[in-house]
Amino acid sequence: MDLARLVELGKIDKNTPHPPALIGQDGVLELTQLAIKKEIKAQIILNEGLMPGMHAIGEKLSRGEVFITDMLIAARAMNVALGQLKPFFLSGEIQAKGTIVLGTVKGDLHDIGKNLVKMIMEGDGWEVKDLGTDVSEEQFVEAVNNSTDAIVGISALLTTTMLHMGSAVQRLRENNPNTKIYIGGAPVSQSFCEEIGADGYFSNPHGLARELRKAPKLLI
Amino acid sequence: MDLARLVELGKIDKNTPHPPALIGQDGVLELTQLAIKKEIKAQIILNEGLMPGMHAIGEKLSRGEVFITDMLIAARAMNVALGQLKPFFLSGEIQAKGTIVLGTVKGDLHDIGKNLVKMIMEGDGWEVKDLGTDVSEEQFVEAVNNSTDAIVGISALLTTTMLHMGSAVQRLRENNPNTKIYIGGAPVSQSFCEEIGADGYFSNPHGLARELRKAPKLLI
Amino acid sequence: MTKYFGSLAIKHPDDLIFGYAPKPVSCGQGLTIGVGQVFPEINFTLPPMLINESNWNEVLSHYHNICENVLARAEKLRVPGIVMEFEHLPPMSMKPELGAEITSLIKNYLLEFYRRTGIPNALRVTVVDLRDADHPPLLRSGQRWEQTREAFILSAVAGADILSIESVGGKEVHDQALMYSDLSGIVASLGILACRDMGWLWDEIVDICKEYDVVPGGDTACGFSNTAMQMAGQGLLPATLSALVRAASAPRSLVAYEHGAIGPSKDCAYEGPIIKAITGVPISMEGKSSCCAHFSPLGNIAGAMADLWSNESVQNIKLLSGTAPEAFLELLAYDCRLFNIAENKNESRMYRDLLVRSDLEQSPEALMLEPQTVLRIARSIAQCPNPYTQTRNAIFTAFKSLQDAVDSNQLKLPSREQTWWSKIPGLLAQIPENENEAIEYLITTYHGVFNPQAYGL
Amino acid sequence: MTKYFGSLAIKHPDDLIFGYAPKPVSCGQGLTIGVGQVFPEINFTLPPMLINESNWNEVLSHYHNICENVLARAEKLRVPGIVMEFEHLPPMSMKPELGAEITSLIKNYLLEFYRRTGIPNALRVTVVDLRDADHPPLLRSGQRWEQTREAFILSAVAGADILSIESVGGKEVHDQALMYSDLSGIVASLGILACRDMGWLWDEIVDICKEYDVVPGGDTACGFSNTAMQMAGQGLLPATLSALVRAASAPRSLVAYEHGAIGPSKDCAYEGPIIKAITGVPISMEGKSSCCAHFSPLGNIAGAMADLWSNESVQNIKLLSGTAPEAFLELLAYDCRLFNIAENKNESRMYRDLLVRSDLEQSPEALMLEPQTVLRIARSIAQCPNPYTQTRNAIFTAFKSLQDAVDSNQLKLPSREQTWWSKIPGLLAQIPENENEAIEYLITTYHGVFNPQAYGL
Ligand code: B12
Ligand code: B12
Repeated sequence: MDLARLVELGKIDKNTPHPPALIGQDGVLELTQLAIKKEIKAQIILNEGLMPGMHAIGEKLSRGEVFITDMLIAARAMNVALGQLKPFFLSGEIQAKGTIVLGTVKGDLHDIGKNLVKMIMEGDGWEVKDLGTDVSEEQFVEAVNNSTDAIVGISALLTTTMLHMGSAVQRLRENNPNTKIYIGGAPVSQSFCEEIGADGYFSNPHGLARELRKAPKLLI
Repeated sequence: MDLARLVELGKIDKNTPHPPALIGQDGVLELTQLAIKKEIKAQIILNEGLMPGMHAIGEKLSRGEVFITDMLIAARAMNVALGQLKPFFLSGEIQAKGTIVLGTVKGDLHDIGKNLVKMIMEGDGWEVKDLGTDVSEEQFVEAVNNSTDAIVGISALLTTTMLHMGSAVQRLRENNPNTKIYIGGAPVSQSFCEEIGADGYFSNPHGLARELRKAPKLLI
Repeated sequence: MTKYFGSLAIKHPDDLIFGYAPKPVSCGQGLTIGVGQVFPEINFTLPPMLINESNWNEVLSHYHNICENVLARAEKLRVPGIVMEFEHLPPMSMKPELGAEITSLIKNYLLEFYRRTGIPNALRVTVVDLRDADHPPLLRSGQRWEQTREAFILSAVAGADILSIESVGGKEVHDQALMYSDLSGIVASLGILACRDMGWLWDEIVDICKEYDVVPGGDTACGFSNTAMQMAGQGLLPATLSALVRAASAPRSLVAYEHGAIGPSKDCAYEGPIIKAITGVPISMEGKSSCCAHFSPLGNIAGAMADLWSNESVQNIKLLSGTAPEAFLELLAYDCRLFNIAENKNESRMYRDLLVRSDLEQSPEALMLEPQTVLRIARSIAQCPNPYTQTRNAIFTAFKSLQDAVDSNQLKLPSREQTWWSKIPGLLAQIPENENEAIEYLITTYHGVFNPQAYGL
Repeated sequence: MTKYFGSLAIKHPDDLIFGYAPKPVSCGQGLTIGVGQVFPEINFTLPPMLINESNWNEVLSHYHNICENVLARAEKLRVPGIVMEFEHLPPMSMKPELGAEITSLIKNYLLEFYRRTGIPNALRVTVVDLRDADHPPLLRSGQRWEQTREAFILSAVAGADILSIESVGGKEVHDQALMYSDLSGIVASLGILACRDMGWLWDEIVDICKEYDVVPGGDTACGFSNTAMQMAGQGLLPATLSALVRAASAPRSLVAYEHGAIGPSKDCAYEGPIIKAITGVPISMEGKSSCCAHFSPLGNIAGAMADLWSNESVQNIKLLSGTAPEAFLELLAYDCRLFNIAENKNESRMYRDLLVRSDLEQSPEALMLEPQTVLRIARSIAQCPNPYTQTRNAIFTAFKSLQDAVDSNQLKLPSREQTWWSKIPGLLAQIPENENEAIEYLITTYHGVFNPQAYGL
């Protein structure tokens, strides 16, 4: 079984009982170690071994064939593999896709949607800086100042807080006009997105993941 | 029975059968003629004889005690009396309250609401220039140019035409910044009124009538 | 080609019930209406925005968005079938290519939906009666009529499965008669002017439908009796007057079926049950589920005899749940589940009676939809072939029904309606007995308000 | 002062029905809930706007506008009674004077309405559980709790007739357990953490209610089981999981009543029927009439046992008919007329069964609201006093009910749920049998996610 498939199934290592059908068989951990040993380039392991597994499960989720739990289990396995690849990230041999600064707006404590965005974007190879809930404009600005290439994702679930997205966009633009800002959350819409001048609205994290995969310079 | 009460009851003249209880008695016509003969000042006849009758029925309508039909019947009697007072209007001895330019916006053919506004404002002593339905910005501007003291009333019943009110307000302001513009119609609201910069929104004609009665310089 | 319905298609109140129509209609993608089930008829319109060339793409994207959302929800809730009504806004009939473009957009979604899910469906297109723009209207000629006709044809070509209109012949007189509570004018404008225009107009529409193989759905007295009901709702007119106008408008809407329409009737035609009793065609109705479009004294009772259940109209705006059209489709779908489970469990008569009784004593308008009363009015109409006499009969019968209800204390009139109520017999007595006198009355009293030639007078 | 409900207040499914509660509640202005009639509970919120000092007057004018419109319509439709729920938005609990100002604004309208029309009514105020803002939450101390407590007190002083909250104790763990479909974590977070917090919190709330003579309404597992249902609705979690979570959340919501709450329960607590069966208190429910607030697999069945019928929430925006709150009040009023006429005509059981059956086979969540199943789950809870065991029992019983329905083909699972379905028995088997093991499990598996002291652990 190839690495991608093992990622998709969330088979961490030989000892993990999940999935039952693969009990006792090698998992993502072992195969990644083997690949490194065989001196396959880390970038290739990542791009052609691991990522296709995450993409596959992501697509299945968006087609409604699996559930978020399956996605999370895959992400857990993926993280184990990424742990093995860490030296290559540090040495610069592999470049991460980039950073996403994520948060729920000021006054709003709903975070389940935002947390899903986090997990799914991480699964897609992004580093996510989660600012949590009740995030002020200043906190967003500060986070981008600390990581100027970052993309920003903002979530809001209340009609009485969604307007804070507008001021966040404005403040972010003032400080860093080129920052891409994406928004989401139940009360938000495409037309609201245009109104406040954000770069895109997505009704679910896959939309964002797909969009960012399209942007060529952001591809690994 | 006094003049005001006869107006309210819509008793036109001796011969009209309505209302049945007053058959054969003098009506608004006879009493107005008598008053003129007695050389009571026309302005007094209007202000203290006729108008209180219209106000009374208008208030009853807005309290839901009578129906629009009763109001119209009163207005019909009122008009007969005004016919008798015409010479005094022409000579300038009485001044009309002023003119209201009224119309339904471009693309919109709903006119029942607008027609009610017309009848009720006429009953309240205003001269109404009814531009009809499907009225363009230019037509409103032209009408005000021909009668620069006029107040404008605009009606819209469709969400896809109400935005024309905005452009009408803009064009009118360009030409005559002091014109008072009032709007109404089912889809319109106070916040929409503020958005387009009109001077007032009323959910029914009485609201407008009451508002205009308040403005001191407009009182007869 | 006028057909006269001399007797009732439904004779017993037990048979006047939701889901069943003696003359079912098959249309669209595998949909048959009137054979047991009630289906949602979802309606939708644009949010506040203008329609012009520069934002035409935005207009289209609203309709794309509506179709996607509404059909996804319909699938999720497993509706047994669905009708989408696309009601033109004026520019879409004025430039009929615009209306046609949206028609074919929606139709494509419905075809794809049928292929994917197998759920039967149909598209109703309702064209604007542009003839209203002239005062008085010319009706049978001129640019307004040409455009209206063109709008029908292009809609048919673009994929409409059912065609409808809210036509306005006779309304110029009726509007005024209504304001003055002139019952003679009301009966004459409906029974003569409106009926004549309906006959002429529906011959035209039915011809178009034949040529393009589309179902001629029907018309609605919206501009007459719904205006009255709206005004009564605002306290401007008595509710008993609005009830009388409803009954009096039935012969006018009936004309469409005499001239070849086969249903389903238009949702906002609350005279639908009377039409169903006489002709047997399936009807569309709207009640509490159209709270997005207008308030109503008929929230439950309107469903008692419905074959399609509609929300009349809702703007494509965002609610907390999702868009307003999907939210209202959900509402309709649940209401329809209730209709259909009742029929499935053999409890439909009982459920219908609950719907009827829950509203019956609350307003005079509701009484006009009570099955016995519906049949009584329907019978008084079917009795004779002359539309004027039908209209006159209908208003008298309606008054008698109201009177019975008031006398038996079933209906309590608010005190403000009492004075008017006591005047009705006098006003009814003044209504001309025959058509010629009534024409005379129209011509003298409403001189200049209407154009006699437009009605072939 | 814990009361243990060892047996059911309602033992027979026939008695588990809308409008009736063995322990009716009298509150507000002459309103008694649970003695035969179902009343609308209208909910409303602000349109998209910020809340700050500069637009506070605008905020107030929205609430004025809502009260005027909603009450005018309620009068027009002659509702037999009405509850208005004012649900705080976060700034209104954070600065409790703000919430109090709106509370007294609404209360004044209700008092005046009662004087003018004699229609019984009550005001429910729901405070925001601000303790959620800390991660992990401190719950029993700190500024967040002080503010939340203050919000209750000031609401009571300002005129609330009923107090409620959607409390969040245990949610920090439940959120994660849910995502991983970790049934052991779900049961432990609900049965231990959430139940403990509920007991502590409701002692506080009931004390406040006693001091200010206000009715302690109840709590809702919204953050638990509605989150699950929302996510299942979006296709992110299996609907069978969401059904299990619903059952497992009932013991948690029950705790409020063990500590002195008397109902009416919160509208979005779909575990309400189980609570009603055990305790006998009247419940508020929301179904298709809350299509403005969220989509739902429980549109009709939610009404089967309701004593108040709610729209959950709607923004004060303009629809074609009028404002959205008046439109939804109209919808609720007509639904309530149907409930009440059914009861009046002795058809309530039949109507309840239609409501139940229309949704029953359409979703696993609906099965959790079927009267027999409700009693089965309720019995398994009432059997023993320990909340953890109650929760564990509830989820096992719920699974058995689902299994019976699947086996008898009454419930058809979509193919995508099948794999997960086959895994459930294994996951259930792993749930720790007793509380101590479960605490152990929580502390090892969810280390750092929650604060044991906050739960007295
Ligand atoms: C669960 C819930 C809660 C939980 C929150 C749990 C948590 N930690 O998040 C609790 C009970 C605590 C809660 C509290 C409150 N809530 Co709440 N809540 C909900 C509910 C039922 C579901 C939300 C949810 O988690 N959905 C599941 C997730 C997966 O969906 P999602 O958030 O929409 O996210 C998806 C997408 O939107 C997208 N997405 C989200 N963010 C982003 C960002 C980006 C960049 C992208 C690309 C995509 C994206 O991806 C996600 C996956 O597809 C909603 C109902 C609804 N219609 O949404 C009400 C709702 C949002 N809540 C509401 C209210 C009023 C409140 C309270 C004020 C109630 C009260 N009086 O206490 C408080 C306020 C708390 C606060 N200070 O913020 C109202 C809001 C009304 C309004 N005026 O706007 C709602 C709409 C309920 C209603 N119908 O009335 N709530
Ligand atoms: C009667 C009616 C018609 C009649 C019009 C008769 C006529 N000559 O006016 C007919 C049948 C012709 C008609 C046609 C159409 N209609 Co139409 N119609 C209505 C209906 C049922 C009632 C309107 C009415 O007369 N009410 C009674 C009067 C007294 O009330 P009012 O107009 O609100 O006026 C009051 C106040 O608003 C105020 N007021 C009004 N104007 C002003 C101005 C000022 C300055 C002030 C101070 C006050 C004020 O005072 C009045 C008295 O209190 C409404 C439903 C509704 N919810 O309003 C739909 C409605 C307006 N129509 C609608 C539609 C879609 C149409 C058509 C496009 C349908 C079609 N496909 O053919 C066409 C368009 C025609 C056109 N080109 O404009 C939709 C609009 C949807 C949208 N997108 O906005 C509505 C809302 C129906 C619905 N729920 O779907 N319609």
